[in-house]
Amino acid sequence: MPWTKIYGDKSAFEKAAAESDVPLRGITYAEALREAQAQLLRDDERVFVFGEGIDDPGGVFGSTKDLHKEFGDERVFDTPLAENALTGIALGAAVSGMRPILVHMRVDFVPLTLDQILNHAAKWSYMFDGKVHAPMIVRSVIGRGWGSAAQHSQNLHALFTHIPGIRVIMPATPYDAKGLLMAAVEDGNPVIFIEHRWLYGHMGHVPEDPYTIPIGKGIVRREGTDCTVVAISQQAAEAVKAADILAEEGINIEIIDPRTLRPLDTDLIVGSVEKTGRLVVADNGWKYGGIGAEIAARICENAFGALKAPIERINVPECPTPASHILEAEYYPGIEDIVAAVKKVVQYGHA
Amino acid sequence: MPWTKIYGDKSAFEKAAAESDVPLRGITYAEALREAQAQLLRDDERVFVFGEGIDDPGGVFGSTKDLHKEFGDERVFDTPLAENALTGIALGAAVSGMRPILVHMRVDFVPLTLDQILNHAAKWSYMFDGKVHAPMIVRSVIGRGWGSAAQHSQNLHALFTHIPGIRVIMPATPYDAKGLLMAAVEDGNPVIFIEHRWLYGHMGHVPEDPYTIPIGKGIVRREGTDCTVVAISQQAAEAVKAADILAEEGINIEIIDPRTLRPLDTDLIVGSVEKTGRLVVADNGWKYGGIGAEIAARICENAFGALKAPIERINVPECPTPASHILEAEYYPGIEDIVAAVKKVVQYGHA
Amino acid sequence: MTKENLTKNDLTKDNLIDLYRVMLKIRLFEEKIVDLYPEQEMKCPVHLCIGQEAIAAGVSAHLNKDDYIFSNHRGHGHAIAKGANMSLLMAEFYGKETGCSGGKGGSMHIIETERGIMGTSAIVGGGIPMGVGAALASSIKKDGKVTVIYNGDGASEEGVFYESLNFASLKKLPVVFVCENNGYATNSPQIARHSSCEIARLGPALGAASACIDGNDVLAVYDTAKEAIERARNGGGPTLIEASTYRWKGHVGPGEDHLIGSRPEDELVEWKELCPIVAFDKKLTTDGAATEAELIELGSVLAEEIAEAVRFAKDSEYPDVDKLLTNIYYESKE
Amino acid sequence: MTKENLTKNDLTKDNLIDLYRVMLKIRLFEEKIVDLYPEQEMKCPVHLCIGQEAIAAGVSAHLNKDDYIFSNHRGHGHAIAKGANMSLLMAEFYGKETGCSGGKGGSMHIIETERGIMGTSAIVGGGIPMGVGAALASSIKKDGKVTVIYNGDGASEEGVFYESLNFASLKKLPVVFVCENNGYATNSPQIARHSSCEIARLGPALGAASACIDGNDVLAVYDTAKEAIERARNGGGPTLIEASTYRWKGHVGPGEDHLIGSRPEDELVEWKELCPIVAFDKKLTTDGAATEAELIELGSVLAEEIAEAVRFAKDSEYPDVDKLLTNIYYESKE
Ligand SMILES: Cc1ncc(C[n+]2csc(CCOP(=O)(O)OP(=O)(O)O)c2C)c(N)n1
Ligand SMILES: Cc1ncc(C[n+]2csc(CCOP(=O)(O)OP(=O)(O)O)c2C)c(N)n1
Ligand SMILES: [Mg+2]
Ligand SMILES: [Mg+2]
Repeated sequence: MPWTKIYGDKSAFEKAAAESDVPLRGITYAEALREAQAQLLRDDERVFVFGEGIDDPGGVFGSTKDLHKEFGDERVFDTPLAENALTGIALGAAVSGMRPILVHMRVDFVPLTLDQILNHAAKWSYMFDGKVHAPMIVRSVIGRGWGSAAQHSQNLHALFTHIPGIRVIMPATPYDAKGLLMAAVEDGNPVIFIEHRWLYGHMGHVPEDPYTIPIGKGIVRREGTDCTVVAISQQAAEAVKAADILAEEGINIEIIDPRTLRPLDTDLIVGSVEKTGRLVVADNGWKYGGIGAEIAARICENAFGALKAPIERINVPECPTPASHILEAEYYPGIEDIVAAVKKVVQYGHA
Repeated sequence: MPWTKIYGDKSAFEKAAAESDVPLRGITYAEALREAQAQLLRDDERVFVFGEGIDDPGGVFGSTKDLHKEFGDERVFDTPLAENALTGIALGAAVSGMRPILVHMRVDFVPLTLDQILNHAAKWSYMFDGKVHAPMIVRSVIGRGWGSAAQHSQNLHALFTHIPGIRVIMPATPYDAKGLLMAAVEDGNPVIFIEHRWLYGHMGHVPEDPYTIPIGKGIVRREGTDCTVVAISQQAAEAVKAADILAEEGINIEIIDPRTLRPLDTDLIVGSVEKTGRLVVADNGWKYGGIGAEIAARICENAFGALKAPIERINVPECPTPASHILEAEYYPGIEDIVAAVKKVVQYGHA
Repeated sequence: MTKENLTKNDLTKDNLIDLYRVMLKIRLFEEKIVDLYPEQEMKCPVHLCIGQEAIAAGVSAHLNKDDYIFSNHRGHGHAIAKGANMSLLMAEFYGKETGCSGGKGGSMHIIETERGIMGTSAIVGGGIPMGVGAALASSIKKDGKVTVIYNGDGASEEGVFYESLNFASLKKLPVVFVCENNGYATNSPQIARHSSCEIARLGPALGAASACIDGNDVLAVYDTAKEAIERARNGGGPTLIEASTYRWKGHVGPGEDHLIGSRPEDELVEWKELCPIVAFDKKLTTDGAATEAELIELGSVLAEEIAEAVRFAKDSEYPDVDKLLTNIYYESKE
Repeated sequence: MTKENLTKNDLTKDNLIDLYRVMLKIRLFEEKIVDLYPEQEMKCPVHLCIGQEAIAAGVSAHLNKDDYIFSNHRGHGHAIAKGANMSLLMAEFYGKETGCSGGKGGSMHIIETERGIMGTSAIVGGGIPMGVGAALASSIKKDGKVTVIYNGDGASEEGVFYESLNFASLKKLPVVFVCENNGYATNSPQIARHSSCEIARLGPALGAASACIDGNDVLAVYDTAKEAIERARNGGGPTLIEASTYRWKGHVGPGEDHLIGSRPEDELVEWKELCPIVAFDKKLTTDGAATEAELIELGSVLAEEIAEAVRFAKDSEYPDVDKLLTNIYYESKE
């Protein structure tokens, strides 16, 4: 299916489009996000978009570019630097009938808002037994590279997955970026929607009409039999490239992109691991208490005995991001790490 | 050893003390915390203690009672309600040569400070390559019961365990409360020190002289052969009671109290699981991404094939804490849950 | 029933008695809790507002049913003044399924959306940005509603208060910040936490109107609130009202603080002399707006309402344990 | 070398030239980065302070070597004015192991503890409470040190700023808050974020002294800072100084904002007319404190120092990859 595919670069997409029987409309991840918001603003008067610098010429790396010109300053607006209050403001507007989308340029700033997310948004429905609900979206971007360093390039999604009452979504393709953002707004719950800066330029097929993708459903990016690779966000793109290399050596991996981390599509992952008997989890976050830990635990609980080899977790090391590009290169996992991990689990016991 | 023991109640301790050959000095968990701070204040002029309401007549459930009278208002003082700034203030004082202890009455308020903990304290040593370090302690208490509800009784330790650069300590006994708090101050790193309100009245043997307990070392609370139970904080006390019940049925559990969650004593846990082949993790926190997930993953990685049954994770359900005592009783896990989980894993495959 | 066009000197007898009724209702409701709490059937912390009733009464007099309020741990009085159903409140405190929050919230988390009470937070300052968000919603929707945010003096130390006030001023939102300055945050006197006792000064510094008033004088509150709420409703932006008052009971629970040594008894005695209800009672009877008999009769009617609320609460069922896992998420009913 | 007892009118020729030297040093250092950045060997974001040099220069003139400063993403100038070693800074920007932060920090995270530069944060407002904490340490230790906290106008919107200022006032800590108001936070003009442009007004509202000055007039900064730092050192508590200025370059990187349409070119042109260095140059030569030749000579000396710093940086080694995992935690050397 053209919409489940990850195209490593623009030319790969263009080649596919040229070869396709049906016409494929290609836009970038950034454009897909922008289109989703534009259509939401157009079709739902409850929606508004706000955040620091969202109306500047760059428009959050293009994802909000000129939306304020199209929909006016009342519904698309810049804000003071006050992340915690802004999050509470989004929540207050949400319980009063709006569908706010709050944008933080970096996920590193979201910790400033944890009180409003954890103590308020996540609990407002439960604490009042459903008398109100809190349909608010926090969009946030993971930075990476060019010495962004310790405070501007963190992968903090695991912090949010620990919190009942919210949803955590991490789209890896333009198609998912649009469909999941529209689904998130429709959903009616507080959603942490985490994008990856390195995916912004990725191109893929995106239908023009509005559509939604079910929250909580993962997707098989590539079928395989030898090892399951669960790859989160930008790691899904790395995994696709790793798969080609591994295929040349006769190893066929099955790539699962969970897309939503909370709720997590356990069935899809368990089913795959029962088939392959092996599991690698590739994630740019820290290992301790990260998504790989939760997946490992669920495999222990739900697929006991299915594993033929220990689970491998691929993560950044347990330290902050260093600035120097020499250290940065060492810090981030990628294709080679996936290849190595897969080989390790596939060869387990055969050595 | 008297100091490794958990005494369910005061009379249990008093009985043990009466029967002991060596004199056992018994004080409560609250008193042990207070004593540790008093001795630190006495012996180290860099230490100061501050936080909202710490000098009030209650003194944080007794744990800071009258310290300001003994050591003066300059070193033991009340503060405005400004959790985030207070945390940064502790950090700034720490990098300037002090050893601050900041107290938050409830761990639920710590999310307000996540920026200072995650983006600042945890990174200050690494980001500047060790040119400075950040010896600061955040003491915080987990509430429980009497309708404290969603915002006043959370177990949020897993959020902190995910962060490299900090240490997370959760003492379960008076002996550990004193020894670990003293070790934390000596350690020289940012420490999140989480106490449990229900342990405050527990009594146990605590030597009067200052002593430290190594950070990162867990302890076997009870030896056993049939199943390993890793029990966190207040759950360690529950597990001790569960063990007695199970022993009557001929099931001998090995109880491990990790005491420090970051770093986690993997070797101790793995060694035990290799012996028993079974694992239950009992924790008052949420399951998804919780400490049980991390332990499960480490078992998969380090003790592959050792398990004879799926791992059981005991947690509160994936929802906020309800107020009504009827729901609260259902919410918290306890002795019965441990007994049931252990039986389940021990009987696995024998049904 | 808004009284937008009347200032305190123009109030009719009925208006005045309405103000009195609200204060007395809050007082009697809270006193009933004091009576019943030792039974230990209300198994949740209660933060009573006895002594502070004039503020919510004077403010709510200007609010429409669908205007919003956001409040804090000490929220009973705010809710009652906004017209909350006392039976649902009481049932909530008893942990019953009929409670306003289905028994999941307890005394610190109360709601009645039909009355614009959108839920209270027990995190100090936590409800402030939410109130600003509700006002933002109103300003986008142009629904003409005003939001009132109640908070204590302690909340004015939390960063989120400043962030929220600045945002509200910047966007000229229809919101009023009511700071109930009772001189304490738990047991910390203001002096240990503030560099200055004039919270109201923060208003102009952040671009908002402000006022500093005697929070025990219901008519002063009434007039100040009138102006602030009219300003908000007419696009004039936010006002920060600092209303000084005193809480008679402990920070939490029905006890008294001087008994545990956390404040001087004299202070309580002095403030009791300044009881907002006694003072207003005196004024009404002196001015001839009401007779003592009328007021006593009013008290009996209210007492009966409250007794009914308690009966309702006690007679209600506890929630079924399977309610533990409901309403964690909103499930679309579409 | 503190000049505590001199006001601007008493400054000696040497004092004046010192002020000039610091400004020029910062300017030339930043301009060197503008030159070199396109080589793409400095692989980290750089936030330049060209146009804002007078503030750090005027403030630091009153600081002792062991006084503390805390600063933000735009911290080069603050550090240089405090005497930071330019070679270590430059090496840091080049990601070298000889950098002040071992290559782990980059331009946003600089330090030199021997000069009281205790590390800069790239989280807006993040360094503010830390500075207050350092001042608290001084007040407990009674070590006589003063802390200066530098921040932008944007930081004055973050809650932590208010919390910190309130705490500093309450405890009368030896700290000075210097707000460099350059009218923008990234591309957002102040008007989009503040209800008022008078950040200084927040000082008195939170119990601190305050001043609002022309941040491009180094002598005005000098005098105001003198008073504030003396106040701090003498137990008089904190001051909030708002110094208006303008950044010539883009928010990040060596470009210019009008080229990407995020502000009018005219504005830049006008502010360039108000260049703090040109103005002071004119004053010095007019007053006869220095000749144009002397100032030009000074520039050449500084340029050579900076060239040396660049050579040092370029010649240094990258950190070994096994440094990736060092200094995550402090290991006691006892
Ligand atoms: C963020 C946060 N910090 C601390 C607390 C503990 N706490 C509960 S109420 C309270 C005092 C609040 O004082 P104030 O705002 O003046 O309200 P009052 O109780 O006086 O009505 C404190 C410190 C809390 N609930 N939330
Ligand atoms: C908490 C936080 N929010 C947002 C950002 C992104 N950001 C970096 S610098 C900046 C502008 C800061 O403006 P100001 O404080 O005026 O400093 P200036 O850059 O003008 O010197 C912003 C929004 C950040 N780093 N931290
Ligand atoms: Mg108060
Ligand atoms: Mg600025």
